[in-house]
Amino acid sequence: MALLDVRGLTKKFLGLTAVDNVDITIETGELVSLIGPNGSGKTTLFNCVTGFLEADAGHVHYRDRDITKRAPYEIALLGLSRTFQQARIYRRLSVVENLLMGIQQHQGESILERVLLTRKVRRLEQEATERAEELMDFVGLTHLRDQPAGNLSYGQYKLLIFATALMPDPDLLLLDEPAAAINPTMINRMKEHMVDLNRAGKTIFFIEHNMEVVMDICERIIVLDAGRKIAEGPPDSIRNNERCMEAYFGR
Amino acid sequence: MADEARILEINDLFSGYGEIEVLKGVSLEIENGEIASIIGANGAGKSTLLKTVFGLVKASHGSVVFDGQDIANKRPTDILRLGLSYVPQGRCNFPAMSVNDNLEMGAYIRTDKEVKADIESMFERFPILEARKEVMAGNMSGGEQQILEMAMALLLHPKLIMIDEPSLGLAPQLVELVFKAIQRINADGTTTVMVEQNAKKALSVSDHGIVLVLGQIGFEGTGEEIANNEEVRRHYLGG
Amino acid sequence: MTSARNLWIPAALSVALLMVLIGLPLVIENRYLVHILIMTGVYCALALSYDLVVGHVGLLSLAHPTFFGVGAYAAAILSTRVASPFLVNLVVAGFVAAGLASVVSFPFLRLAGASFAIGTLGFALIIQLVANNEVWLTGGTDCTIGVARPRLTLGPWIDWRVSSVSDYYYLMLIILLLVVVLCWRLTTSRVGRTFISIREDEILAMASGVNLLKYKTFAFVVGAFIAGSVGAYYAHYSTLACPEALSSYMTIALLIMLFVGGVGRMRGVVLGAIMFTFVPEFLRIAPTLRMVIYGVLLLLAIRYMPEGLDGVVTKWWRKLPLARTLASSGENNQKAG
Amino acid sequence: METFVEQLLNGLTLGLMYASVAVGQALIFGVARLINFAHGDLFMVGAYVFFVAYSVLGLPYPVAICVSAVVMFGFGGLFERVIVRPILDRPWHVHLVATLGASIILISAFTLMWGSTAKQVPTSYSATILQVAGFRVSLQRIIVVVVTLLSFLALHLFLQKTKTGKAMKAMSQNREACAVVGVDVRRLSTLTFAISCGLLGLAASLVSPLFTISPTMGMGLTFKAFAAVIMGGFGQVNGAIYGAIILGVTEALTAGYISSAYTDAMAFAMMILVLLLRPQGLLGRGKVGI
Repeated sequence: MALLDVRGLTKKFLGLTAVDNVDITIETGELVSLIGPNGSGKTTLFNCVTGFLEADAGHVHYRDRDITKRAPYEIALLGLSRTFQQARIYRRLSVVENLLMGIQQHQGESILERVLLTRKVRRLEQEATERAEELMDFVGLTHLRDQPAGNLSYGQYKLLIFATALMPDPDLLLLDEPAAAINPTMINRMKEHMVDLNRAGKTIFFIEHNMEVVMDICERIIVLDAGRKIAEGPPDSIRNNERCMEAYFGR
Repeated sequence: MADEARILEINDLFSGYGEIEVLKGVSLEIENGEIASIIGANGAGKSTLLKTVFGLVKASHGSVVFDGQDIANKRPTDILRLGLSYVPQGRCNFPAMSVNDNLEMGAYIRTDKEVKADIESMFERFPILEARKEVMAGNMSGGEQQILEMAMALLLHPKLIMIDEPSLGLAPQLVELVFKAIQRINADGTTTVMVEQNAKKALSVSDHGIVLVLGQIGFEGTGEEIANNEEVRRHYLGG
Repeated sequence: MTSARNLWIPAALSVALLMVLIGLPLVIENRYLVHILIMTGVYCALALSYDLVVGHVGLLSLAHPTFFGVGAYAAAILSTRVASPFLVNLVVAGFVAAGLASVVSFPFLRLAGASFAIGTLGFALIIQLVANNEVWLTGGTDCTIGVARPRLTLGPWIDWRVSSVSDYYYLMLIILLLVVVLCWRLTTSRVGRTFISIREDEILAMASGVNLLKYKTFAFVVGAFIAGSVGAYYAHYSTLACPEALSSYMTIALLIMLFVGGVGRMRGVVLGAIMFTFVPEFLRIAPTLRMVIYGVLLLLAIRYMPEGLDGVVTKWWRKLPLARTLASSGENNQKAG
Repeated sequence: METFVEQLLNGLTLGLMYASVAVGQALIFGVARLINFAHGDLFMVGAYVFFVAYSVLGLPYPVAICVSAVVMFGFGGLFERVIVRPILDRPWHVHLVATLGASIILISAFTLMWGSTAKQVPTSYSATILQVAGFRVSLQRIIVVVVTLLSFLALHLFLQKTKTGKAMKAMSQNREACAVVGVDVRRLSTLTFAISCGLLGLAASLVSPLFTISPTMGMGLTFKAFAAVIMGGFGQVNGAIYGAIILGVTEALTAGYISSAYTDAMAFAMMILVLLLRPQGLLGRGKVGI
């Protein structure tokens, strides 16, 4: 059974169809990207899947569970982590605090336990801190540990967002333009991180404009245009698909 | 007096948002009467460049000379009066006002009596708007709204018009319509600078192509040169 | 890792401060001054609980004094009608306020920002009306009077009849300590981190698994519980409960304490509460003129000190040579550890 | 029947008083995205300006009305420059706290100047009772209804027909587009405060002869007007007027038939009801981010 199964998803805004009857299936362990021109409905699709928008029609299943009408926090707690295109981050908090924010109730302790700081919570807290240190090390931000996130460069910013999304140890990672607006060296690092994670068993589904990234690392690419899925397949088949190239780059 | 041939000269321009610097020393010249296209990856600073020129984003360093006057960090109102109009990315009209009222708002800074006649001439120029005169702008299609926004900008008879992503989110036929309109505007004597994701299409109608890479000019040439440049093709035109 | 040395300094300072606070009534002869100290304590506790809601979760409630007033009335009514003991009243008043808060949070917390503020203001006005008009319950403008003096008994060991001003002072000190510990626990634990994530970016918080409604309700209700209990203490101290306890002036006073002191910072809020109650007593200004001055101070603080007095003090502190030595020794410890 | 019609007229005058505050709040929210918690207190200031002009200086009634409107026009502009402008770019909760601070300054300053006791400013029209279609009606009430409605009509025409008025409407629809077409956002914000306070001065001098005036009258008004603004849909000027009239009439009928103690509770209940049923307000479109 697929990890993520989107069936007939449709979302309209004021009469404009942003996502039009889209079917997507992601299997465990895949590294899939979603591409398409601006305004083709990629982010809207992500928002519908993660519960930030309510779809007008269609269903989203995650691990056989219907999550179509679930609240965003419930979906997050099921092990589905996402990032935002606008590079959302707690700018006033430090790097390590940002990472710790990534784990909210993923370990299922109650408010009371959290207030009382029971032994269980202290152990979880210790684990979270260790994990934060590990991830800082992974993306190479350890030297900026106590810096406010607002002081980071844009590339470091993106790495921090990426690492924060990994904090709850999600099964499925939805990334909205992880490599956008960062310099080529950073792009290469991001690519490596994504491939490493994927090899380690994480399923990644991401939106990206940078074709190089997409073509290099993906096994499968899904193309949206004007809200519809117009193609799907390995990089080569997309590169040779006349319709895709036209939609994306014009004639 | 400035060089007649150059309408816009940007010299070593730096700008950004708060602590994030987006433009890192952009120098650029736009010739009078040309169509120039700025292309580049998301976040390369294309929109920021236009916003900085128009005074919506503060320039931290560098100069912007328009028609012989330094306009860096001037207010949009003053820049408009000098004859530089700007059509931002996304929908930039008044959705709950009629097309006619929107056009009047486009001419907001004008105080002369010719506004009414000019609006009529816009209707002649873009018949698609005349049919929609009393329709709320928000109820029109994306392409129609884009044309309305360009018409609003043109009411000030600008010497230079800057358009950010005219084809954003438009269906192919509408993209065609909008690019035709841009070519008409240029043919009527308005220098045009546009930022486009649809790079191939944009370059095909441009005299001048500029590729922005991470806040700096990466490549520059005629539209054709840019479209045929191996490296540009590979990175931004998809081979 | 925080080094042991870094923890010693604040711990020692806290103990010293506590000793001073315990010793104060022994030194101060003037009973009026002790009364002012008590009021400072009341305002500190209220402001801390208010800051939990406003400063940490970012919910701008305008009904906080309402919970204080409701607690005061609950204790006053209980004490005068059924003669229940102080400790029972303290807890029941807290629960009455918390219950009311959870009822109104149902419609209000679904409203975004400003609508929430306006809704809570309306709620505050209604409770004022009830206090003024339902004479059978509250005594109306004549107040509920004759609240008993607290008597705390614990088996045969303790029998404390609170009667003198310094007795009340120590009682307040105990309550304030409890409130400080609770607020400190809440804001520095994982719950506090969740609060801050909500304040800083609701959307991001949701994406990382925060149930916004649950945590907002929790903060609002806990804040109301503390306010209600403090209200009960106040009723037992002043031996009455009047509609003034619910007035909008209280809301403004609390906002001044928070925003002048430093919103979202416990130290700042305490500083603000002390500024607000203690300093003007020495200036001896007419209350109305005082409000004008407060208003102007509030506007100036908002404009020129976005981080409040605490932000300014912290900045100065960091420039002091002593602080630099401490900070660098801390860093060294960190590197070693 | 007679009392019903009387209550209805009372409700209408009350509603128009709320509307004069609510219209200003809606206009200010639309143009400056600012929630003004001192707007009711600005009404109070208008009432005292009228009191000084009419009772203290002894100016003729129509002149006193004009004086109040003009003084308040200036005061509104000044208020924007001194209190609002410096914090306009800050988040909404800062707006709220700052305008609450301004509110407390106004209340306390006027208490210092004029004392806290309520004042009455009767005009000769207050006592004049007319027989209209068999009903006894105070002339002052008729003046209130007619002149206030005319002032709203003037405002409506200003917003529909003049360039500045259209720009104010445009600001509530798309602020970026306004900057792009060259609207001077700051000047417009000052002007909006001036106009809405001018309206307050006018309304306060019309209504004051019917009610008492006191320094603390503003806070309740602010809240009622907010209820009206919320009911009408944030930033919708017409919606605010309808909301205010509904509130006024409901209140008058509650006072007449149920209990005079809980008229304020009625306003509150209506607001909550509207918010729960239609979060975007009666005339609101889509979601409002605030």
